[in-house]
Amino acid sequence: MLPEPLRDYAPAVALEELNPAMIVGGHADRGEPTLYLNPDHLLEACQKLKERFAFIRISSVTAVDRYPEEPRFEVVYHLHSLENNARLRLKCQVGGPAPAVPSVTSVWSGANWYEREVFDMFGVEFRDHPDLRRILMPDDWEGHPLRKDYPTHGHKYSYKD
Amino acid sequence: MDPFLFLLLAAIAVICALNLVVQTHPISSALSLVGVMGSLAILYLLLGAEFIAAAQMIVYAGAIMVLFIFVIMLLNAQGERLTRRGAYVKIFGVPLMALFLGLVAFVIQAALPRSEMVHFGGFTHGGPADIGRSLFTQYLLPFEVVSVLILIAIVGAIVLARKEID
Amino acid sequence: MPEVSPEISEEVSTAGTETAETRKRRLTVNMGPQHPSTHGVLRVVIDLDGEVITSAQPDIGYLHTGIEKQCEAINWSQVTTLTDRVDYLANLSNNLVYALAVEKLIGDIEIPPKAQWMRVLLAELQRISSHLVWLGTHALDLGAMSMLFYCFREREQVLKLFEMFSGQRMMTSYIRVGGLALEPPRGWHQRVKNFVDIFPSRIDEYEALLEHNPIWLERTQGVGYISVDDMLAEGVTGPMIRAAGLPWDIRKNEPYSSYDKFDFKVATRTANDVYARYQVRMEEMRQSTRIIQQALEGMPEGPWKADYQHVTLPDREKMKTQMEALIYHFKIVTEGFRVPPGEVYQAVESPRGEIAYYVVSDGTSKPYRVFMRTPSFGNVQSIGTLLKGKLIADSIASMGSMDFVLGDVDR
Amino acid sequence: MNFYLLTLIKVAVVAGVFLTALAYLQWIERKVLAHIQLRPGPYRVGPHGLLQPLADVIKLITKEGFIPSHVNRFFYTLAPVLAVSLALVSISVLPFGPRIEVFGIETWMQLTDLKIGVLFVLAVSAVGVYGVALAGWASNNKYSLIGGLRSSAQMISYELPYAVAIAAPLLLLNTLSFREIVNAQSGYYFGFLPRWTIFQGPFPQIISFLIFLIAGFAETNRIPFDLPEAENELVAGYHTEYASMMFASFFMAEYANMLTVSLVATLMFLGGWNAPLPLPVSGFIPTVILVLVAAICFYHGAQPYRKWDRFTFPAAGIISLGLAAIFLVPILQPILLPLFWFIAKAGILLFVFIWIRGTLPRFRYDQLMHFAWTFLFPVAMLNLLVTGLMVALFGK
Amino acid sequence: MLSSSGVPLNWYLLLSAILFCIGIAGFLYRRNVITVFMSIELMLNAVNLSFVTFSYKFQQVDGHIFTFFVMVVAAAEAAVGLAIILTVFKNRKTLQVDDINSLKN
Repeated sequence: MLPEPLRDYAPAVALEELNPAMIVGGHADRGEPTLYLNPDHLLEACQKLKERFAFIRISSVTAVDRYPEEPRFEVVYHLHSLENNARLRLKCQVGGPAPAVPSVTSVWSGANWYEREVFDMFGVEFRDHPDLRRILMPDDWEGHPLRKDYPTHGHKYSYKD
Repeated sequence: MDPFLFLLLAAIAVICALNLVVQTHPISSALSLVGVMGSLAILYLLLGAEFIAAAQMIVYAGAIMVLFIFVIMLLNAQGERLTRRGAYVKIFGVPLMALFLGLVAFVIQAALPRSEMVHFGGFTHGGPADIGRSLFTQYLLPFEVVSVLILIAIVGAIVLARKEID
Repeated sequence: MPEVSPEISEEVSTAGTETAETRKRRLTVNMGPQHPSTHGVLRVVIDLDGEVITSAQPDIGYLHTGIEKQCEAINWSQVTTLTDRVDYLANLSNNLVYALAVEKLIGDIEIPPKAQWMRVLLAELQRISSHLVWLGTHALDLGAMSMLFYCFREREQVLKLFEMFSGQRMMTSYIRVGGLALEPPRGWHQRVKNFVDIFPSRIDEYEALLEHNPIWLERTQGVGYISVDDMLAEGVTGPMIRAAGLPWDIRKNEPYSSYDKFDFKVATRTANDVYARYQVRMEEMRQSTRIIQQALEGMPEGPWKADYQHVTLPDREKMKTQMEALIYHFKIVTEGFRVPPGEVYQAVESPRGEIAYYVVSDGTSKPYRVFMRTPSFGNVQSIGTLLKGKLIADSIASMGSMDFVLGDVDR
Repeated sequence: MNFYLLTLIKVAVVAGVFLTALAYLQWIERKVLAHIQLRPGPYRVGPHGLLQPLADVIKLITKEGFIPSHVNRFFYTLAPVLAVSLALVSISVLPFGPRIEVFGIETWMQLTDLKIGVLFVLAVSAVGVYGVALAGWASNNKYSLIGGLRSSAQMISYELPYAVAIAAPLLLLNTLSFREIVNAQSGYYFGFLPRWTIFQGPFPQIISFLIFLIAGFAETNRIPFDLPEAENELVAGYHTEYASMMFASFFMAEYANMLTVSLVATLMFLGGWNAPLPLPVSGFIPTVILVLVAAICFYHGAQPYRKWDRFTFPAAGIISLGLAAIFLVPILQPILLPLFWFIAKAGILLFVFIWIRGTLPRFRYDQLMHFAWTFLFPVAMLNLLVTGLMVALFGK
Repeated sequence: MLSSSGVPLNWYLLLSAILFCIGIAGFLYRRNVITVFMSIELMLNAVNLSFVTFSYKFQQVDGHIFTFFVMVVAAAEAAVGLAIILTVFKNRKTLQVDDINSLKN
């Protein structure tokens, strides 16, 4: 069931028609439409949005850690349509000991590095990602720095040979 | 002055030539050969062959040997390993070589009058003008044939090198 | 540019399946992280087949400073100084996008027109200075070393302007949430006017030096092609994409900070090569000059920061005379202001492309999450596609035409 | 006077002047480049940085001569020696002026005149590749090796147009001795146009002059042909691994080559020490120029921009006034005038070298080779053929 | 024999013979194909010296001409020979003459 502010928003309506289980929530806070998607239907929804509503660019992929709530991670996608000059935010909530969402690199190849960064910083797995490894931190780094339970200061690290 | 200069250059030439054979790394050998060529160029000058001396430096030392060094660097050639055949040459070859050298020396000594001396300036027709005159009159046909040969060599070299590029 | 010791490793691939016919010289060249032409600590692993690049794999993270993590530990107002450090050649654009994002979160804050005009002016000055650095170093990469000095001559003037109003040449932190940090000093506008008066003739000078030079044309024209679709897919933004003929400029498409009140053209070219990117940047510098002129002429009178006592610091006079103002000053300085909960995504056009901050607030005086979508990150991601199938000798010109800043990539 | 003693004195004078000129050439290059790039250049050591070369030499000599452990020691040390000695040796056949008489001794302003002087210069420049190639190879470093390989290929390629460009004027002049080359260019057409090879009939050699200069840039590895040491691609090319005096040797070799190319171009194409105008007029030109220089110096001295300008500029002005006076002394004129014209012409060519470095970008490697083989060499050959034809048809 | 201003003609010929023998020795003894090639060049040089010496003796320029032709042939030979060496090295990855003993693999 679509939340109130998104009743007239065409992409949301279209996705809802496609599959009622796809959208689990949403809002249009400060004029920015946001859809909460079910991770299982993420790829399907992305494909639809890209084809039907010309969201040909993925501007960024990032995540927010809602620790200690559960599910704790929100993976955030910012889509951009040059044709309609519109932006759209998608969110997937994941949690558990091994959080994972499907990778959208098959839809937008530019999501590659952003998903690597989220993996590096938050430890969220992206299924079917072509090259999922750390991007900013060293390969043998332990922990995921942008998690809320990771200390801002005082982390000790020694380089391995 | 002349004998001193000759002996010095001859010594350099022989030492460089020996070094060419003894050194294991091709770059060392190539530079020794350049040394031989340089000293020979000066000996040519003593014999009055000015043009040949310059050509020796420009063509031999400046082009052919640079090509050698270029190839050695390109292939990153390392020092070689000697095989058994090399040892044979060492055992039997050296005495035989000495024999051959002695024979040639004997023939030279016997065939030429010993008193004939080379003086610097004793032959003054080795300048570019004289060479050019001979080359374009008496030796015109060989000259043209040689230019065709060079053309063939260029084409051949390009064909051979092409093969590995494609 | 410091010359540092080379890091190059080379290995002939020894794949066993190759036959004598198909065996070719295959090299893996490791360019960087310390190489004079990668402009920072970027490492690119290049596989070569002869002279042709078969694959290029950029490796980043050598300049990772954890700015996003640090933002979560400090006040909303303190973050401004960190944004300077993200893209140190376009710090005012970063200040601007952060300020805009937080103002959008606060919602009912009204930025006075003078502050908006000043923001536009500063962002355009910043664009000029950033493009000048690019032009100088790019020309230096191709061997024209005098260009560097000519470009830095003008950049020096811009930096002097920055120093004049903020006391800092590069890390200005001048655009704050709610307006500006200070009022520009007396005579500053005159200095800016002097600069924009002479600057177009200087652009002509650069063009005269480069565009009539056959070597420059030969090294840039037809070099570094990458298709528009690839660029859009890989997340390339900014002058690169405009040089391919797509007139996408956030200043026009999603106007912010009263850009819609200015008259300027979006520079585009269609050749989609290094030369077109150069032309686009030159044209952008001209347009920026136009914008600055308009901003100077139409500079509105009025306050230079919002009258919003919960966020902006009160005037010195008020603080000394009014108890209430003193309390707000004390609260903002010690504890920081609070921002209503919510999330926004704000994009602006930086000299390098789309720079966007995604800011999440949980209602406290510290940001819950600040995500920086930096243009260089997307641009550098496309290096693999850009270099593939090109000559190794062109890689420096191609990568240079991207104008990436490694601080912007790694954050 | 004893031939050997005289030669020794000449060698000492030439070596001293040449090496000092090399050091100051570097100072001039830095100054000119700096002024092109809107900076003052060397300024601290001595007035206007005039003692900077001395400071550089002291610094480079006292610096530790560091030899990396992974190099081939023998060739690593041999390469700079080879480079610098081969670069310096061609000066021995170049004349600087006509036959002069000093204290009753008649001599030429030249160390020795070879009948095949031009060939000698060509031979030395052909062998000059070894220094660079060996340095690149012996450093045992990929960047150096690529630099060495590039430079060998580049120098061999540009050797051809270089030699062919020299050959064309030789057809007009019909000699290989530099003395006779200059003598054959003396005199004037219509009383004012000098008979330099770039103007000489039946076929003026302007094209080969330009080809010679371009190939000369490539032979000396200077921008736009400085691929062997392209610092933005190969760090520093073949001298990446060198330090202190060995590093400086390569620079000395580069400047010596530059000087040699300029001198040869002056001798072959610009009439050597022959004045551009007939005598009564040209005799006063140096004086006029020097007086102008002195006037400029006094003007700047009167309006000092910096503290010391009040003293340095007038001092320089007085020196140039003195020189202007010396140029008017009739006994000295036969010595000084040729020398002045020779240095002036070579100096202009050197300035062009530096000027180009300050302005042009660098070629890409394939473009550079393409340029040599598909443009420079055919044009040089065509020029040679046309010259030969013209000489055969309209020659003396 | 040592006069103050001349060198016996024989010495030049002897030097030529010595260099030639060293060239033969190198040709037989060395196993690197490039060095073998260089030994051939050394022999050619030795012969050139003889030509020039005889040219002096007979006061004719013909020996020089012959030397000139030898140089030209050597240049052609070097170009083709080095191209062959390059090709061989690409295919066999060796420069040892002993390993290059078959026409086909």
